[in-house]
Amino acid sequence: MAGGDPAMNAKLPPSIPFQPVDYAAKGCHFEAVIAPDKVVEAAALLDGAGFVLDTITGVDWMAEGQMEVIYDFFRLEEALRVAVRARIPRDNPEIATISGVYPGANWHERETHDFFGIRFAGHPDLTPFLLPEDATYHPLRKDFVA
Amino acid sequence: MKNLLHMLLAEPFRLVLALLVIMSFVGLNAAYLVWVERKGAGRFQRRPGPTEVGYAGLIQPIVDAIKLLSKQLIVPDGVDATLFRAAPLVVMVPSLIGLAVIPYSDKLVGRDINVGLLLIFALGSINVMAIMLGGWSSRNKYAIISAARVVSQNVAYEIPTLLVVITMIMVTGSMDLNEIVRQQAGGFWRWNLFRWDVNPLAPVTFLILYVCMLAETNRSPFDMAEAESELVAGAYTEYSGMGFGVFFMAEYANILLGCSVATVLFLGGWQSPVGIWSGLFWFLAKMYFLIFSVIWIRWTFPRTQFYGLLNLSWKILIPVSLFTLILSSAMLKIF
Amino acid sequence: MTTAEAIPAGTGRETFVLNLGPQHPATHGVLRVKMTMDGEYVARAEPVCGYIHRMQEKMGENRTYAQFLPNTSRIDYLSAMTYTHAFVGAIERAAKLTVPPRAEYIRVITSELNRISSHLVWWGAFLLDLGGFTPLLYAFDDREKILDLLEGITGSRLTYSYYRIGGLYNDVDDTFVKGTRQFVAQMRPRLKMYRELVTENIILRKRLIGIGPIRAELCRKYGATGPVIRGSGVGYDVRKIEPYSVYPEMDFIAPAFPEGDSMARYLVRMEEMAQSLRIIEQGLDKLPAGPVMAEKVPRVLKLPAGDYCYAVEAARGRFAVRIVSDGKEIPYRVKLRSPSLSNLSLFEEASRGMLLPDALALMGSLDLVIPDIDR
Amino acid sequence: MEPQNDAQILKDCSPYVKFAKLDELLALGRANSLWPLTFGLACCAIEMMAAGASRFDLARFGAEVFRPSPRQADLMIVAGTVNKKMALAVKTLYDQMAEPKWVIAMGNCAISGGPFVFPGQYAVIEGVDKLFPVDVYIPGCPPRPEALIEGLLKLEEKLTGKRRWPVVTPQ
Repeated sequence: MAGGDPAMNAKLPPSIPFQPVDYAAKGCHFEAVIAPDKVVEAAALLDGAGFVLDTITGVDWMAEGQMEVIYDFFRLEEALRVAVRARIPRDNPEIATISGVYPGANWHERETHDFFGIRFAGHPDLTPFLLPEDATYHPLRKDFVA
Repeated sequence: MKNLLHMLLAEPFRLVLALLVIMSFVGLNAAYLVWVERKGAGRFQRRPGPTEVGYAGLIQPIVDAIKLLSKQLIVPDGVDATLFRAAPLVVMVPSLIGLAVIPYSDKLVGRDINVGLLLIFALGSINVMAIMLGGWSSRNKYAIISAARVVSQNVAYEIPTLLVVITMIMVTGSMDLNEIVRQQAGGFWRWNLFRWDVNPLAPVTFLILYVCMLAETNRSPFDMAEAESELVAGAYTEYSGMGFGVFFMAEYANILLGCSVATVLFLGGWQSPVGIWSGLFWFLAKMYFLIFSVIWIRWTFPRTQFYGLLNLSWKILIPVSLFTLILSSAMLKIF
Repeated sequence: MTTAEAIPAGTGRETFVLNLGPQHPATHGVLRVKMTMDGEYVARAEPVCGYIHRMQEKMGENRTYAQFLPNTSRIDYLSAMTYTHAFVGAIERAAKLTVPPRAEYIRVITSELNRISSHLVWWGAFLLDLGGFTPLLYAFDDREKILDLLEGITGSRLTYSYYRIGGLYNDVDDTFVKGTRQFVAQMRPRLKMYRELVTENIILRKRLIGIGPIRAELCRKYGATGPVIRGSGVGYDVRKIEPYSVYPEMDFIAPAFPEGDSMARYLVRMEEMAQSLRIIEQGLDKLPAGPVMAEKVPRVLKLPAGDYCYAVEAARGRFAVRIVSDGKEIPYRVKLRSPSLSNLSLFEEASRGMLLPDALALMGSLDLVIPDIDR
Repeated sequence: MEPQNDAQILKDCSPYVKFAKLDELLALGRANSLWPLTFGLACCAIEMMAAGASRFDLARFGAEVFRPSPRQADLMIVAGTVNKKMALAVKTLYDQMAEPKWVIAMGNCAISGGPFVFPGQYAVIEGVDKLFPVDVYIPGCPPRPEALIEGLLKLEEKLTGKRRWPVVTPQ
């Protein structure tokens, strides 16, 4: 961790490699790129530091053959937004669920599974959330054709 | 011989006539109370209400009836067809019978019997049975919840109602409705509502009867049976066309009966409040005033919670009405 | 009396599934709730979403930024202004556009007008859930006045698309300013009347006080924001914590009530309407002259590659937009973080063991807009 | 004798045979008592509520009795987008309504899918008339409450053959 406002730095769990981001230009204070297997650990640390899970989303980087999962967090007491990113291979998109840490992640992960086909290992119920019950397609993949 | 002829011809004829008059009276009232309700609700809500169908929407109820009559009657698959069809037929019965013994004026009464009050309350719960039957036979979960609610609500509110009625029977010493009205002659201070001498809590007793009447007719704020935002249309969910129309009418017929009984028991029936020109007019005026207040309450208050409704009955209304019963019997014994 | 003990396993008590919705008067749209009922007690309520999924995020990926703008007012159609604000805010942030101060003030004024109209619809619909029909019509009556004002400047009653990238579609006129002042003057006594007529009604209080308590920790775990978390005593408001536009210059409070029950959420929204009136008044007082559109907004807008976020306080809570750009005219990914989704997600846990009407009162107090959940 | 079709026979008989006016009476009854289903899907539902509220007041035409149960409703106002997940439910609701029944497609989404149609779309039904017959289409996104009232008058006109108010053309 380098730079940024020291008061904000103190609020962040030190073991996650957060990098400061220009808030005025990006709308986010810190970002960290972590290995996919560290997601649950990071979520637990952020939960302990009093962060709220904003949302979970995916981005399909088809050209690079990767899927990115972005976890957004914010704090209730002051303006401090952090994003945690993890990249997983596109042909086998699987990442651990954080719904055990944040129960609110349940629906966000189901939605991300709907849209991108990212499997959240250990998720209690990955049935389609916004798509019809029998949907097998993942519309927000870049190679999706209706 | 003449007596026999009277018994065989005149009396049945009179009864049939009375029944016909009452049926048309109930029908007309149910239809036009809907109009009053819709128009009144409009006024309460700063809008005109029905205006286009006839002058001030006066033909609206007739048009609604035509439409309901011409709608398809659906008996859904899986319902208990006999009970499902029977329920709307049963629901109107108690109010029709009850209205036959109500004295509208000194002479204008369908059947002047000396146990009129008993008759009304003996048959009064049939309409609840009908709603329960309708709800139960519909094989619809909302309808079944509604049926269960109706029964427990009715059980809870029948008790204070009857306690009040027993109090009134003790006070008046009669179950003959016309006799009860006759006792209240001479001006509004002679009404049972103000009989302080035998029942110091008479206005409270009236209030209990009024609240129970609201609850037994499933009117807001006690409209648990047809709690629209919870149970879709409650017990009537599966009824279409006139099946629903009859339930709808029965609601108003029951309000009519309830308000009539309250008028007779407490507000002096057809007696004039000033002591002169007693007659039908006063009965109707008092009854329609009560009905208007029922409509007024519906468009003003939100619905109570179900346990709130039961608590009100078991914890407040029943003890209070029991207390008034004991109090007035003590007063009668002492004075 | 409000909660039943959890049903012990193997007691032989029978439960049944009650399917609430997708068409049910209490779900305010096409939400479906699969309720496992034990009599009238809710053993488990599982919301099923997606009945009005409209591909908003997919549409973001196949049209330009300006073309996606009308969609933003159709996500949460009751607070269309704030949603558009988040979207144009993210783009302005990325393209480094400076919005003229007059435009910012008008944005705040219209957003707050929109917030009041949204809360009015909630208020009416919530009372409808509780069986009171008349407040809905009073609320709509007042709402029509707001819609008249907004229609005068935007041309639309519901889906405004009034904010444009770099400013506004057009300037406000004197009629709007005068009309808004008049509205503020009218609305204050109306709020007082609502308080006296409805909030202090004994039946309403009995139905709301102590019903559906939600702890602040539960809100945090589920990401619930807006009036829901403020009704649990946490004064989190994006306008205060992460200020945007000209909100820092406004004097207002983010009302918070610590009880956490349905009544607290009710009171938060009622108080918010009063606060919004204050903001509108200040905005009108401070309204500067000048243009309403930034100079040099590029015709063909291309954002530099990267991620851009913008969060606003919509009527239902925190709404955030995340735009992922790869430097083309068309965004690579548009993520819409809707408040209703997070607010509803705690319903399953919060409603356990409640009576059906209480559970519906709780659901009403969350103020859901279903297309906002399904997007 | 040459064969005649039914219409011809009716025409020949018409001076001598008068048909009862029952149909007209029923049509009048139905047209003036259109009870809509409480069924809102999206944005248009808010305008539908606004049409029922004080300023516009559907009650004037006897159409404010919003019935939550499809069995008691005469009119389904499809107010909003129907997507593939919802389509079956909408169809079921239509089937549950008692005959005679009518449908108003309110708003562009219900007419054609509206703004949510694009090449490669995967969710919305492009018009509810793909599911069941529609009587009146009201365009707009969302249509104004006045438009809904106009649609209702159009439906009445369809039922009775007479228009209640003359059409006002904008100046």
